[in-house]
Amino acid sequence: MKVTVLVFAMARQLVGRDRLELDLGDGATVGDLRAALGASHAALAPLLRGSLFAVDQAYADERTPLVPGQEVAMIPPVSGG
Amino acid sequence: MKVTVLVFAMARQLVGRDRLELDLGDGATVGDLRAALGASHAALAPLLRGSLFAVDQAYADERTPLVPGQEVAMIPPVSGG
Amino acid sequence: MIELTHDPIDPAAVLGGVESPEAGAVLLFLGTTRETTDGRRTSSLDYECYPEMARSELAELEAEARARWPLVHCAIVHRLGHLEIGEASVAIAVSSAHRVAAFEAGQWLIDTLKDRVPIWKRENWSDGGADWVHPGFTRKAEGGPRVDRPPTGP
Amino acid sequence: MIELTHDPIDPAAVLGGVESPEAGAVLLFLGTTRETTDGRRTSSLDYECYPEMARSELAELEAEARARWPLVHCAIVHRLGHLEIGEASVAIAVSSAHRVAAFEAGQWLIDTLKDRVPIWKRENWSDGGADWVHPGFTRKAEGGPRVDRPPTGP
Repeated sequence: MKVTVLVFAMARQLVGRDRLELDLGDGATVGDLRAALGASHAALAPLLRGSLFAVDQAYADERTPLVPGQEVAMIPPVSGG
Repeated sequence: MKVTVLVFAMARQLVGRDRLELDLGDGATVGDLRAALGASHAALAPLLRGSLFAVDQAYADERTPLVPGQEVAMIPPVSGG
Repeated sequence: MIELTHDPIDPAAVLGGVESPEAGAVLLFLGTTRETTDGRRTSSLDYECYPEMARSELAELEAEARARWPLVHCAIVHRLGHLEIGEASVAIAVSSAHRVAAFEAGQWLIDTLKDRVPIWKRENWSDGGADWVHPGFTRKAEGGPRVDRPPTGP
Repeated sequence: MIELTHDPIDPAAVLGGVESPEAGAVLLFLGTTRETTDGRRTSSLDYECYPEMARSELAELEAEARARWPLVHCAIVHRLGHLEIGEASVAIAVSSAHRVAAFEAGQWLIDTLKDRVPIWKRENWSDGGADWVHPGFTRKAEGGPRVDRPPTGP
């Protein structure tokens, strides 16, 4: 299934785009997406380790299931304020 | 020796003036002044118990000695802010 | 910066006085006059002080705060005289490189000011009457002063 | 009240939004852009966010603060885009009947905002170059990203 990953800040700079498309197996979770993203975009790997993911604009955990067409955001450590 | 006592807020209201003159024995301290003030102005007695005194614009303790002509301030519990 | 004033406090001016390119955090605290105290309505307040000592105690507070926290700037302004409801009676502003110092210093300054600086307020009640506020001490609506507990000694 | 804005923050307007006759305490915190970070000079900053989620997380912060403290009003404004040194990146204002709630809520709001809300800043250095700030993560002045410690596993 295809999912869209929104990327921000250094992650956006590293991949040169603000969104990525990934093709994951059926029943994939956030944890599977994390692994697939590190494999397909090695430059993101160090930043990925400290990043969270958001599904439906809310923080998700590694077991959160994804659905086809889902929009997921990679949230590297935040620095607002 | 004569000393002047500045009074504020409820104390000023109770005595109807903003300063009082007291005649104390030589070598009198702040503690002696407190006792004399309660004796000469009974209406102040309850408020005196929770009040501090200031000599030369700084909080003094009961043993602080006074000199003739000294100006002392009676500081009832403060409520600034 | 220390100020005792009979004029309304301008929060923007107090803030402007502590801004700095060295500061990452600016904290402003305003004490404002509330309409209701313990269920009773206040129509206005009056503040008076022992001017020379209030000024020196406020300066001492600023000096102590600067010794305890790495502040860039510190401003304490206290209003005197007659205040309507909603007006600010005190403004404390501090700036620092990091926010923890600003929060700690701001809270210490207002706590210590309320504990130590010879300034007093009088609540003018909507239902008539007025009471000087002396914490730990209450005054009957009519008549003379009394303490919370009956006096037990000289 | 929640706001994400590309315009300069007007602290007086934020303050005005939380004033109330029910409030005895008003607290305003401003996060401002510092000229020096760890000894290196910053010339300006850029902030970006994940807009929909930043807005919902900020609204959640306000709701949590109101559940934890008896606030009269609460305002959180975060600036986005390009900021010059000395400008405010964030303003948090709360009002409450008593000051302890205002201080506690203000500090909790900024601490939690910095921990949770998807907003990021980029430091544009005076000596050239720019770095997105990801706490716990550093990036070499030139070249790719690195972690503080060498990666030890997948």
